[in-house]
Amino acid sequence: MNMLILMIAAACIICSGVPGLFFRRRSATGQRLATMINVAAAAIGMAAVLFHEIPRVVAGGWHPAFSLPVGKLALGLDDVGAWFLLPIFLISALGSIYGLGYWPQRKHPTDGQKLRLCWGLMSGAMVLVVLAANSVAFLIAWEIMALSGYFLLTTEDGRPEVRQSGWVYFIATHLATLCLIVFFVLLRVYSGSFQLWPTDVTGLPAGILAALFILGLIGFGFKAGLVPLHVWLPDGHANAPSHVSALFSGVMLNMGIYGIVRVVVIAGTPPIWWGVVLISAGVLSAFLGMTWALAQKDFKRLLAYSSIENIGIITAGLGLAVLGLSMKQPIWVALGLGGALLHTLNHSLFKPLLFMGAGGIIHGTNTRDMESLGGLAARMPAVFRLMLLGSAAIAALPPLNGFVSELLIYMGFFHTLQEATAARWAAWVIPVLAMVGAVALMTFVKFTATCFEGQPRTAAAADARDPGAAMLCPMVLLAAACALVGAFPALLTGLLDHAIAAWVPSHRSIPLAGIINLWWITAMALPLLIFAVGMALWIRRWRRGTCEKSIGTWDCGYAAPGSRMQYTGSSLIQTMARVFRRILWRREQPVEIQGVFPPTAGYACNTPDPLLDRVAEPFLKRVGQMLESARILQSGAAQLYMLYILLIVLILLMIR
Amino acid sequence: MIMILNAILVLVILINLFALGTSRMKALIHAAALQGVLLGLLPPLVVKDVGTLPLLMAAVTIVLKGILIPNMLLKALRDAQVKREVEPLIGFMPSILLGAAATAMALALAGQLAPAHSPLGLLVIPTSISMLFTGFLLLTTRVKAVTQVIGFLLLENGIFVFGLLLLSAIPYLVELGVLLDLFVGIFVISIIIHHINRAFASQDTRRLSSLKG
Amino acid sequence: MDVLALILVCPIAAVLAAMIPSNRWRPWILPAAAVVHLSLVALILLGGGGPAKATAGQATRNGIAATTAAAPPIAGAQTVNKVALPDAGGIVISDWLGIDPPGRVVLLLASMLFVACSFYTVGYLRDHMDQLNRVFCVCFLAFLGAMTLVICTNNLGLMWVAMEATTLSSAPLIYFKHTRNSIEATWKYLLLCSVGIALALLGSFFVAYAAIVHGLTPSLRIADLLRQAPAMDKRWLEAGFVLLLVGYGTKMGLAPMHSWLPDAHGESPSPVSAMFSGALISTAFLMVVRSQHILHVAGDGAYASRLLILLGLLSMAFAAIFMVGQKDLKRMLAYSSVEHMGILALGLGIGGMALLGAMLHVLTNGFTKGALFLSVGNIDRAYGSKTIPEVRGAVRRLPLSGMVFLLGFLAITGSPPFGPFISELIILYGTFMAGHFLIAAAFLGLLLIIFIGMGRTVLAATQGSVPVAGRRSHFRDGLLSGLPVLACFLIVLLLGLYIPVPLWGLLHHAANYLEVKP
Amino acid sequence: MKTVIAIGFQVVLLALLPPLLLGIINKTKAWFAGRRGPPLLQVYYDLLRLMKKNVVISSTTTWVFLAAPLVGVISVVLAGLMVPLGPTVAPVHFTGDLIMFAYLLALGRFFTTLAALDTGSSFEGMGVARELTFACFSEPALFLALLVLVKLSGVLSLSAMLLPESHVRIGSTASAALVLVAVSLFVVLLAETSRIPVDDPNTHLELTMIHEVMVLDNSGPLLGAQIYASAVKLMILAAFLLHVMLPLDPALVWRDRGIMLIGLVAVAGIIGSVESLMARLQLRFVPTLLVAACLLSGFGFLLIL
Repeated sequence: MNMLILMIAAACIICSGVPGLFFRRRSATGQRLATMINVAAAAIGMAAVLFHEIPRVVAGGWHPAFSLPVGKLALGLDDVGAWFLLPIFLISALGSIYGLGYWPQRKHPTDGQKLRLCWGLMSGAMVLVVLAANSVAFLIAWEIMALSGYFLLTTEDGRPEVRQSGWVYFIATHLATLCLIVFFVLLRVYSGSFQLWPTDVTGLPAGILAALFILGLIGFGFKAGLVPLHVWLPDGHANAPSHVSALFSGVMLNMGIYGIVRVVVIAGTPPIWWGVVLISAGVLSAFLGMTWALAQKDFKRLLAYSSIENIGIITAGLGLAVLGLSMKQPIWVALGLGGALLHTLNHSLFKPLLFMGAGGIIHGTNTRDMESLGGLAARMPAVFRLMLLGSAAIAALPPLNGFVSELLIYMGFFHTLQEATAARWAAWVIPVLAMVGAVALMTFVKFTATCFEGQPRTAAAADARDPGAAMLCPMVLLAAACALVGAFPALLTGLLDHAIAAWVPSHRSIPLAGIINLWWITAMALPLLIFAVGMALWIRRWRRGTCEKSIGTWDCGYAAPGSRMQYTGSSLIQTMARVFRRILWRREQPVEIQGVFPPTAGYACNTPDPLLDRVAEPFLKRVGQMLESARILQSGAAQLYMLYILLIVLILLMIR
Repeated sequence: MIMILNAILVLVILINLFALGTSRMKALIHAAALQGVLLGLLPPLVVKDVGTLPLLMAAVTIVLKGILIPNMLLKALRDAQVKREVEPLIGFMPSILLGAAATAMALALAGQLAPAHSPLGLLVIPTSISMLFTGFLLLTTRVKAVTQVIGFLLLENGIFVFGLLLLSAIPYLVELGVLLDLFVGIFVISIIIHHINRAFASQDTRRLSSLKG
Repeated sequence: MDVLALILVCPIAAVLAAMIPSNRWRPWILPAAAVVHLSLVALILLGGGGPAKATAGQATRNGIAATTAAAPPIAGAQTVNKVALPDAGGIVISDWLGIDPPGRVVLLLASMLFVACSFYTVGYLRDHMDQLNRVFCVCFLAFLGAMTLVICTNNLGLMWVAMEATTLSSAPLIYFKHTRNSIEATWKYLLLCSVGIALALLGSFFVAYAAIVHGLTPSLRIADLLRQAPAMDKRWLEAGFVLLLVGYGTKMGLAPMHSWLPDAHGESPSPVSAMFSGALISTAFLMVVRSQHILHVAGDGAYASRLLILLGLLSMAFAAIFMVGQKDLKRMLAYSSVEHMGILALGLGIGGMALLGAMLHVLTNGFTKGALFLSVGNIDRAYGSKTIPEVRGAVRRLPLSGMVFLLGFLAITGSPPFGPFISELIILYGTFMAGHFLIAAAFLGLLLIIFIGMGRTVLAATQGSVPVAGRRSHFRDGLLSGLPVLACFLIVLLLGLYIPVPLWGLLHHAANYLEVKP
Repeated sequence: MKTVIAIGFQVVLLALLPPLLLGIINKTKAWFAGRRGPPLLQVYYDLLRLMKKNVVISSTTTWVFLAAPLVGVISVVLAGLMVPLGPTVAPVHFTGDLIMFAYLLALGRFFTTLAALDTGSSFEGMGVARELTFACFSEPALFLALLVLVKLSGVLSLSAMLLPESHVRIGSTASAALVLVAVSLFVVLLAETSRIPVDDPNTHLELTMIHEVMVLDNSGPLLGAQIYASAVKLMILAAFLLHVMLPLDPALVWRDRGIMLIGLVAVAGIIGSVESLMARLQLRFVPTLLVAACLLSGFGFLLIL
C-alpha cells in the first residue's frame, strides 16, 4: 500500500512537466499546473514515508506484473531509503515553487518547458533510485536522473560556458554509470541475482570484494563529488539555474552518498581498510573542498565547493561507521552513521537555502561575481537575513542544524580514543575537521560580508531589490527547518535510530539517546534563540531611540574612502591564499613594477578547479592528439585497403 | 588428361607473370581474355563424363570471361583513351619477381596443401593460390581503374581454378550464379569507371581519395 | 512455400517498379512491398517455420545424398544431373530454402527496418523529384530481395551468390546523388566488397574441400556441413573459416576490412545508409555466425573464438580512433557501426550468455542505427550539410529528429533505459561469466573512448543556437520524414524496458541452436 | 545546597571577575614600565561609563552591527558556563559540551567579524582577515589539546575531564603531555584574546591591530559589550589552562576555589609581564607561532597515544 502511494507520487512528479508541453509558449498555466502537481505529489509522498510503518529491509518490496528485460522489476523501501526520500520530495516541491518566481515561463519561453519536464523527470527518477530493489531498475532510474540532470544543467545551452560545463558533467556521469554497470554485473555474477540491496553476499573472493568496493566508490563518488572525482561539480552548479543547483547540491549529491551507504555493507561486515579509505577520502574532500571554496570569487562556485566539503564530512562519518562495523563498535556506528545521515539531511536543508538565496542575488543584480556586489543587506533585507542564517548553519554554528550533525561526527571520532583499539589514529581526523570548520567560518564570513555588507561596489548592486514571495517562501521554510532541527535535534533521533538499525539488520545497534543527550543542545539553543528574539525587539526600540546614525564609517583620517576601496573577499583571504598556494594552484598574472615611478600595473588572478584545469583537460587533449595522429590509417587509397585485407588474411592464417 | 590439365595450368601461370610484367593495357586485357578461355576449357577435362551440362558451363565461361568481359573493359579503355599503365606503385620487374616468388612458394607447399591422392595432380591448388596473389598484387600496386578490375578478374579466376577440385560439390545453379555475379559486377564496375572518367577526367584512382579519416 | 513467396515478393515488386512510368508514384511501390514482406515474415516466424524446415531437411536428405554424391564415376550423379538439368527451377525448392534460428532474428530486423526506410524513402524521393528514381526503386527492392535470399537459403554457395548480389544491387543506391564523392564511395564499395566476397567464396570452397581431404562427399549445404563437420580436416576447415571471416567480415565492416564502410554510409542517401548499417551488415554477421557455427560443431570453436574476439576488439579500437574528433555525422555513425559489429563479433566469440546478448544486440543495434541514420538524414536535409560546425542547434531546428538523434546517441553508447544497454549488459555479463576480465576491461575502455568521442560531436551538433545557414531551407519534420524515425526510436526504447516473450523465445532459440552440437 | 552554592559562585565569578583580570594585566604592565598605572578597577569604571553613553554608528551599518556585541557576550557567557571555575562541576555539563564550547566561541567570532565588515571600512577588513586567518590555526591547536585531555580522562565532557578524579600522577608521560598541552593552550589563549605577541591591544596604528581595529566603530554600550566579552573569553580560557595545570581537590572546595582565583590572577599577571617583556610578532610569523602550538599538543598526543 505504502509502496503503491510512493509509486503514484513518483509517477506524478515524473509527469509533472508533461502537461506544460501542451500549452502555448508564453502561457504561465503549464508552469502553475506543473508546480501544483509536483507539490501535491511530494506532500503525499512525504506523508507516505512519515506516517507508515516501513519494513526493516528492502527485500520483498513490491513486484509489479511488468518485468524488465533482465530480472523482475522490484521496488522496496527500508528506513535508510526513507531517510533519503524525504529531502527529495521536499526540495523538488520547494524548488518548483521557487521556479515560479525565478524561471517564469513568460520570461523563458524557449527553455522553460524543457526545464520543468526534466525537473520532474529528475526528481521522480531520484525517488525511483531510492526505491529500486533491482539492479537494472536502479540503473535505469539512475541514468534517467543523470541525463535529465544534464539537460537541466544545460538549460541555457546557448551559452558556451554552459555547454562546456555540461560536457564535463556528461563525461563524469557516464564514467560513473559505466563503473556502476560493471559493479552490478559483478555483483550479479557473484551474488547470483539482481536483487538489491544485499547485506549478506558471502563467499566473495577478496579481490572481487575489493573490486566491487572500488567500483562502487568511484561510481557513486563521482555523483557525490568526492575529490578527485568532483571535477564536474563546481562549474556544473555554477552554470545551472539556481534552483537546479539547489536540486543538484541538495539532493543529487545525496544519491551518491546513498549508493556508498549501500555499497559498503554488501558483504555484511566490511573489511577495515574500507573504513580507512572512506575516512581518508572524506577528510581529503572536506579539506580541499573548503580550501578551494575559500578562494572563489563566483559565489555559486563557492557554494558548490562547500558542497564538496560537506560531502567530505559526511563520508568521513560514514567511514567511521564502517570502521565501527568491522571493529564491532556499535557506538562508532551509531555516531558515525547517525552524524552522516543527519548531516546529509542538514546539507539538503541549508545548501538549497543558500543556492536559492544566490538565485535571489542573481535575480536582483544579474551577476555571480561577489566583488562587484556589496551593500545588499540594506537593499534585499529578507534575502540577507535568510542567507545569514544559512551561512551560520553551514558554518556549523549553534543553535543551528549544521552544528548538531558535526557534533555527532566529532563525538564519534573522539570515541575512537576510548577503546584501546587499533583505530586510535582515526582521532587525528579531529584537528583537521576543526581546521576545516574554521576555514568554513572564514569562507562564509567572506561570502556574507562581501555580498551583503558595506557599500555597493557597482550600480547593479546599488539598485537591487528583494525578490517576490514565490522565491522567498521556500527559503523561509528551509530556514525554519534549519532552526528547528538545530534547536530540537532530539526529535529526529527516532528516525535516525531506525535507519541505523536498518543499515545492517544482522548487526546489533544502540540508540543515539543512549550515547548523547541531545536535549542539552536544545537547552543551550533556547537561550540563544530567546535572546535573539529579544534582541531583535530591543534593537528596533533602540533604533527609534538613542541610537544615532548620522555619519559615515570612521575612515582613520583618510579623507575620501570610496566604495571600491572596501576590503574585497580576495583581500580578506589573501594570507590564507598564500598559505594554501600549493593547494589552490591559481592562475595569476603578478604585478610587475619597474622603475622608480612605475606606470599603472595590473594584477589578475582566478581560481579554476586545479584538477580540471591542470590535469584532466591537458590529459584529454593529449589523448585526442594521439588519436588524431593515428588517422592516417584511413588515407583514402583503395590500394592500401586491399593491402589491409591481404595482410589480415595472412596474419589470421598464421595464428594457431 | 592430367597432362593437358597441367599444361594449361602452367600456361595460366605464365599469363599471370605476363600480366604482372606488361604496362600496355590492351595486352593486359587480352591476356586476361586468353586466361578466361583457357579456364573455360578446364571443367570438361576434369569431369570424367563430358555431358551436355559441363560443356554448356564451359561455353558460358568462355563466352563471358573470354569475350564479353574483355570487350566491356576495352570499351571502358577506349572512352578513357588510356594506352598504358604508368607509374605503378611497384615497378614491373619487382612485381614479376614477387609473383614468381609467390608461385614458387605455392608450388613448394603443394605437397602439404593438396593430399597426394588428389585426382587432379598437384598443380591445381598452387596455381589458384598464385593467381590469387597475382590478383592482389595488381589490385594493390596499380593505380588505373581498369588494371585493378583485371586484378579482380585474375583473383576470381584463381578461385575458379580451385573450384575445379569440387565441381561435383557445387551445384550448377551456384556456378551459374557465380558467373552471372561476376559478369554483372564487371558490368556495373565498367559503368562506374565510365562515370569516373567523366567526373575526374582520368582513370587514376589516386584521385579518388577525398574520403578519408 | 511461404518462404519462396517471401523471396519472390521483392523481384516481382522490382519488376513492377520498373514498369510504373510515373516518377511521382513509383516510390509508393516500396512501402507496399515492404508491408507485404513484413506480413509474410510475421507469418513465417509466428507459424513456427522451425520444425517445417527441419522436416524439409529430413525429406530431402537422400536427394542431397544423390546430388552431393555426384562425384564421378558414380552413374547416379549423372542421372540426377540429367534430371536436374532441364530447368534449374525444377530442383526441389525446399532443398535450397530454409531459415535457421539466427536467420529469423536478422530477417525480422531487415523486414521491419525496411518498412520504416521505405516510407521515409517516399518522402526523400519526393524532395528529389528532379532525378529519375526508377533505378533507385528497382535496386532498393532487389537489394532487399538479395538479403532475404541470403537469410533464407541454406546453401553456402547460394548464400554467396546472394551476398554478392546485395553488393551489386546496392552500388547504384550509393551512387544516387551523382556527386564526385558518391562515385568514389561506390567505386571503393564495389571493389573492396567484391574482393572480400571473393575470398569468402574461396573460403566456402575450402570448407567443402575439407570434406574431400578426408574422403567424405563434399557439399555446400549447411545441414550436410554440420553433419560432417566433426570428421572434416581441421587445417582446411580453419583456413576456410579465416577466409569466410575475412570475406564476410569485409561486408560486415570488421576492421581492418571496414574501410569501404564509412565512405559508403557517408555518401549514400540516408535510408540506404540505414538499411546498410541496420540490415546489410547484420546479414553479413549472420554469415559469420553460420561459419563459426560450422567450426564450433567441428569441435574447433576455441580457434574461431580467438579470431572473432581479436577482430572484435580491433574493430572497436579502429572505431574509437576515428570517432574521436569526427566532424561528419554520417561517417561518425558509420564508425559506430564498425564498433558494434566488433561488439557482435566479441559476443559471438565469447559465446554463452554473450552470444544471447549478441543476438539481442543485432536487433537493438539495427533499430538504433535506423533511428540515427534517418534522423541524421532529416538534419542533413534541413541544414544542407552533415558536418559540424555547419550543423548546430539541431534540437531547436528539428525538435523531433534532433532529439531522437541526441537520445539515439545515448542509446547506441549503451545508456539505460534503451535497448543497446540491455544487450551490452548481457554481453558484459557473459564476458564476466566466462572469466575474460581483461577482455571486459578493454571492451569497457573502448566503449568509454567512443562515448567521449561521439558525444563531443553529437552535442556540438544538437545543442547551441541555429546558424543562419541552417534556417534557410524550409524542411520540417513531416509525417513521412518524422514518423519512421519516431517508430524506430520507440522500438529501441521498448526493447530497453520490456522484451516480448515470443521475441525472447526467438533469441534463446537462436542462441541455443548455435551453442548445442547436433 | 552545595550545588546551588557552586553554581551561584561560578555565575557570580563569571559575571564579575573578568574586568578585574584586565585591570591586573594593565597594572602589571604599568609596574614593568615603572608607572603607577590606572587603578585595578579602572575597567569597571570604563564599562559603567560606556553603558551610560549614547551610541553613534556608521550610516553604512545594519542591524548586524548592533547585534554582534551582544551575541558576542551571550555566546562567551554560555561557553563560560561549561568551564568549571573551581573544583566543582560547571553549571552546564553534558557529553559533548567541549565541542559546544569551541563552536560557541566560533559563533562569537562569526558575529564580531561580520559586524566589523558591516562598516565597510578597509581597516576593519584587515582586522577581520587576521582574526579569521589566525583562528584557522588556533582551532586545531585547541582541538589537539582536547584530544589529549579526552585520551587521558576518557570522558567527553569539559567538567569531567578537567576535574581531579580524571587527573594523572605527576611524572608519568601523561604529565609531560599535559605540560606541552598547557604551553600550546597558553599560546591559543594569547591568540584568541588578541594579546602580545599576536596582537597589541593598545597600539595606536589601525594598520597593525587585530581585535581593536575590529571594534573601531563601536561606541557606548556596544564597545562596552565588546570589551566585556573579550574579558570573559580571557577568563574562561585562563580557567581552562589552569585546570590543565593544577590538580584541584573537590574535598577541599573553598581552598581550591581560592587556588583557582589566585591562579586566574597569576595568569593575568603572566600575560601582563609577557606583554611588557615581549615585542609584537610580525603578522606573517603569527601563523608559524600557532602551528608551533599545534605541533606541541600534537606531540603531546603522540606521547600518550
